[in-house]
Amino acid sequence: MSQFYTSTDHFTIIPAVMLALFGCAILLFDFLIFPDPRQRKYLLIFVALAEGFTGFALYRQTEWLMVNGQTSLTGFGGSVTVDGFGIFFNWIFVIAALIVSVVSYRYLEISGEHHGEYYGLILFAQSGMYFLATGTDLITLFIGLELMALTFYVMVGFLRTDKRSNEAAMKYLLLGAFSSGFLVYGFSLMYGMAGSTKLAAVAEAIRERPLWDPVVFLALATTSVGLLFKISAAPFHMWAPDAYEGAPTTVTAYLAVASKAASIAFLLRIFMGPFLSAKEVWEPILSVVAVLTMTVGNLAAINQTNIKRLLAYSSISHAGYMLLGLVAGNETGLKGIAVYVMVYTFMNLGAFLVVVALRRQNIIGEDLDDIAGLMQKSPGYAVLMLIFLLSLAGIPPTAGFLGKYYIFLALIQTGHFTLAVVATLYVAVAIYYYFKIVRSMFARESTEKAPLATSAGLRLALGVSGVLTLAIGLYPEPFLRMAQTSLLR
Amino acid sequence: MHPITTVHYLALSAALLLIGTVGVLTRRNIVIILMSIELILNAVNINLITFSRIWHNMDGQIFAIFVITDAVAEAAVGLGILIALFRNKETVLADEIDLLKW
Amino acid sequence: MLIDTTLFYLFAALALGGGIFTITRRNAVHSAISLIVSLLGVAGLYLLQQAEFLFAVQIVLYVGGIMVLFLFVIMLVNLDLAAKERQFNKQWLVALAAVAAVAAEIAYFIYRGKDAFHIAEPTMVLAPPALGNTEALADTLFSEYLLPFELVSILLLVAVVGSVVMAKKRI
Amino acid sequence: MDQHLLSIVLLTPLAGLLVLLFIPAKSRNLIRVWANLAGLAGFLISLPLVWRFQTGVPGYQFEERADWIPTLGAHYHLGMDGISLLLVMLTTLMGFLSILSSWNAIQDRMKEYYAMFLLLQTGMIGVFLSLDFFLFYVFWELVLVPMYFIIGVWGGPRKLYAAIKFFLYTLAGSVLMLLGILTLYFQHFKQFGFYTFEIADLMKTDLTLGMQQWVFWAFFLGFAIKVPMFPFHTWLPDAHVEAPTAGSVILAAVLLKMGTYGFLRFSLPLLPRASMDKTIVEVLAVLSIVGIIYGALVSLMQQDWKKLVAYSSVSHLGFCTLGIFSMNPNGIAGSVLQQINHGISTGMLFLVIGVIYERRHTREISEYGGLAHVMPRFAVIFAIAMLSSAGLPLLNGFIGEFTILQGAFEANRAWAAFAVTGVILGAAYLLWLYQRTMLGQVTNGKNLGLPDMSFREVAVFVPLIAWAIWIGVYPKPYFEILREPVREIVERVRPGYFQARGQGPGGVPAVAAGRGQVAAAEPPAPGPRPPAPAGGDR
Repeated sequence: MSQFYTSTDHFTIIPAVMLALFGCAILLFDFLIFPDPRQRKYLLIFVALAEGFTGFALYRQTEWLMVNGQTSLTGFGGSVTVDGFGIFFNWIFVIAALIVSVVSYRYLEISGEHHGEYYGLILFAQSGMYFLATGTDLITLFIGLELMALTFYVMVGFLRTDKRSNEAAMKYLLLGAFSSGFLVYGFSLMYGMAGSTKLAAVAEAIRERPLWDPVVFLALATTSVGLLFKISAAPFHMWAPDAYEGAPTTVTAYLAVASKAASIAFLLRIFMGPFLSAKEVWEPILSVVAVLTMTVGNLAAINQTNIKRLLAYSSISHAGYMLLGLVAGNETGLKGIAVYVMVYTFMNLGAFLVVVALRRQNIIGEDLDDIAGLMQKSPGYAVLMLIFLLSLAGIPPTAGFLGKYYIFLALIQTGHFTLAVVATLYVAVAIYYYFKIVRSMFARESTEKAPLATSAGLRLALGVSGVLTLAIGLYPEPFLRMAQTSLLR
Repeated sequence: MHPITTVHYLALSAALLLIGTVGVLTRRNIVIILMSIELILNAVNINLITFSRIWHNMDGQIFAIFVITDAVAEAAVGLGILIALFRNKETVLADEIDLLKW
Repeated sequence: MLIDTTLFYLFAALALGGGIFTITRRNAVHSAISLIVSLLGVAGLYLLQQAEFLFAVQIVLYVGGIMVLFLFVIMLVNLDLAAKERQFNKQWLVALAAVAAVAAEIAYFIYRGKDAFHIAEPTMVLAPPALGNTEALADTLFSEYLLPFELVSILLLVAVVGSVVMAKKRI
Repeated sequence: MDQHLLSIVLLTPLAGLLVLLFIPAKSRNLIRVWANLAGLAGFLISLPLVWRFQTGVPGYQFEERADWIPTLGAHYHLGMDGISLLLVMLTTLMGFLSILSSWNAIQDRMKEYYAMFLLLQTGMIGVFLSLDFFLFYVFWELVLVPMYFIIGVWGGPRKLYAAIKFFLYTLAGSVLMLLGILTLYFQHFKQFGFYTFEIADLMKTDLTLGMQQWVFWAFFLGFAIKVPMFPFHTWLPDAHVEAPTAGSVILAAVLLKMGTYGFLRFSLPLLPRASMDKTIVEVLAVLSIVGIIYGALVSLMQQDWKKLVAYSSVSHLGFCTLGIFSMNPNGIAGSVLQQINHGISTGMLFLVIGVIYERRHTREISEYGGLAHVMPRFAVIFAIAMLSSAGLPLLNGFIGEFTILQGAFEANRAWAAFAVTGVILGAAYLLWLYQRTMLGQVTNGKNLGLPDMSFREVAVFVPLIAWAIWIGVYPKPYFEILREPVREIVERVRPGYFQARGQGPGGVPAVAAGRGQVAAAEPPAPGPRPPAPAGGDR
């Protein structure tokens, strides 16, 4: 460690640097030159620039890996590792952040809380996610996680005068900090075993220990509490419905998509890294957790009348499916998780965007009644919502099917037939509650006449999500190749 | 008297972790829940320092610094949210927050 | 040797006792003061483990910074009312049972694993580090852990922005 | 033209749908006319298939193949053999007729309705044409959504319940089928080192018997729920009763056939050993027979006209599955033909109900009586439909049922004996229905002023009646079309079947079998049958 900030180091973190810089720029400019709230939407330019530079940096990183024929590039003495896996997940964060920012201004204006800080927070959270996806050091991962989580606590409570938002933020923070405590306790044990905070060293130390080593198990158990909490797996899912419901819908979308994707990346880094050699230990545990998660998510969703809450439970059940990919743990399973995360991004964002459009002056627009008769009112939105819901359920030819397809295939390949049967049957359960929304949209009459709150950004974002949800389903080849790159690490 | 070993420290830290957990899970007062979380983070720090000592390296102590920093940040945001909540709702009891189902 | 052992038990008792008082006091101010005691106990342990810098950090940052914040909020939001209320939530029994289970588990694993930490050696016999504690720490922090160090600055920025956004009446 | 014929047939309804989307919802007449044109075009475009199809040629025709998802080994692979030809023709015709029959019946949300119909049409044709399992599965699932909406939006009072029940049942079956597909797919990969969903490639996979049985049951759930076979039939009456007329028609005529087609195209050829497994065959045959008799008995007791026909479907489809699991050329050919017959006759019955429902808005059988006096044209058409369904000689139903019984008899006499009671019961409930509604005096005053069928309404029935009579009188071309594909299936499931009977693979005796049916069509006397040893050849 003679030289402590080389150009290689810089190269490995440049996307996060871009995000943080533009985040600061937004805070500054909002303060200096946008006194008129209506002009704040021009801050979107900064977001777009930030994402543009981030994307470009990611592209350059990919190119570097290709040109040099390497699978990964480490920086800061092994604290971060840029590899196909990290880049893949970061593209998802870029897309999610862009889409969420673009739809936010109208929503926040209607809610009366349109502040420039919001866009800054989006970017800061994303820079945290960057390190969750690329970090290979316990400390870096921990700080990345906290950066993301802390930002989300604030964003969930962003509607400061709305009690539901306050409460959601409070609950999310209490439970989130609690679970982080357990996570970092597990991290401390991992450090204790290895004497180093680098994942590679920890992996080495764990590999040398016997399979059922008590310390490994304790570290695994406590770390899992934190990790499973972040992806909202049962029994650590209680925060999700509340946080999803209370948060501004745009934040809910960001939370459901980007935060979950980042947490999954984090989970994979830990479980396929240090704990890989203890797979025999965690595989049965995670199977139980996955089944429990799907059960809780799917069964609790059935009785929901609030769309956001329903989608929250559905996203819990999706976490269960992703965990199944990890249980299978083979190449198909891991690729399946990548594909799942990718398709989940578009379809879940899309579904939440429709809910965003339902929020109008004096109408909260989250109930099943609020979406009633949408087919007559705005057929385009209704059809798009239908596509997103079908995709969430996993009906071909929508994108969601591919995610499930890989998970099922991976389970069959590794001989987990029972899990596969359970997982498939929950598809039918899921269709039941997704179609409660569909039924409301298509078969019922509208309860009010107020038109949807759309904006150019919302229409654009919805269009993109819709087209991609269908396109991935109909012609997945390029997207599957992209997901393939996530296996490089 | 036995010499103090690593296990003593680990046991102490585990006890502190559990005390914190009990606090989080049973108390109704949000401020006290936040304090309990501080206890958990301190348990972690005891672990880290002990291991740092054993391994003769500074990584654990540095980790502990970051944990403390994170505790500061979490407390600041948590108390901020608490104030916003109190302003709207006039309560600091966790299970009175019942607009959303717990 | 004896003195170290005695000090360990003293600080441990402070830490645990303070912790128990923290979670059982009715009045939040008392809780906060118990927490300070607990944190001081932990700080003492740092000193025993030759982590002088952290000892200082613990005192200055935790006991000084965070606790003042806590007390400030306690004053601000007027907890008198809360002190009269029921202190434990309805599922406290379940929670206690769950924690007891976890406790048994952890105790078992630490007991079983005490040899697995090939490190069950006395902690007090050690050559002093080549550098002073603070110096060594800084050396590592600014070389190996430069990245988290920079990253944590964003974390703190978010914390500042976040608490301002949350707590201020008008932005 | 020829090499893209199937794509054109497949995509015509979809093209119609796309144009339809751009017609403003207010121009109702334009929508109707356009949807009918699209339906008609779909039918007309599929006609060249009939004369370009080369009878007696083994394998698939008009094949089209392109890579679709190379990573997964999924292809856009269409092809057609005799079985698909008949089912596709049935689909295009019934699709068009259902659209035509909706002219007055559907008044609200017209645009969505016709859009759903055209989408459904594409899905159904795709199911019958896919030679790639992935493609098949996509079309298979694609069908669910429009059908859900057709039942759930334009259906009767309990439409939402019926629609979601239909969706959930069939979806649960098909996701389990997906697991079977994936197992097969992975086993193929293990043996050949590459992933593919091509049916032809998957057929080469060598599975252990246990694995075959596993996959067979997975497929079974998917297909049997769709058919529906006996214990899985409970969604059917609900769906039929609540669906609008055209929905019932297309559901009965085409959608159910997807299940039986699945058995023929996938279960049998891909899993020959499991298909010949004694337990499996017996379980399925018994389920079929229970379905036949149970469906018929329940039909006898129905007070609701539509429900009666719905349960009769359970009974008739029981014949189709029984024919398949007889595992001999007669049984399978008869089964395919019976599928077409059921499509025609039950389609007609539902259309008949639609006609009367539009006038009276009730389907209670007790509300009617003596309609023959008021609506003579209607009475004639209903009589033909009813008799075709009951299996009267000279009409289509007879040929199908008779051939199936012949096949069942060859396989196991007891099966045939039980199945025959189904035929008798079938005649009973249909004739009784006719008697209760059509004959006698007009007892209910509301029925007095009912107008007879209009020209458009009659026009819907004309092609169906013509087809019914054609099959009834001259079924030979059908058996010839079916000869090769049936022979391939049987040869696959029971290797050496034809050799053992001294028949070369050329299939001469199959022609004889065809002639046998023709001869048998006039008087129900056993004509010159193929030299099949009587009774237990299995």
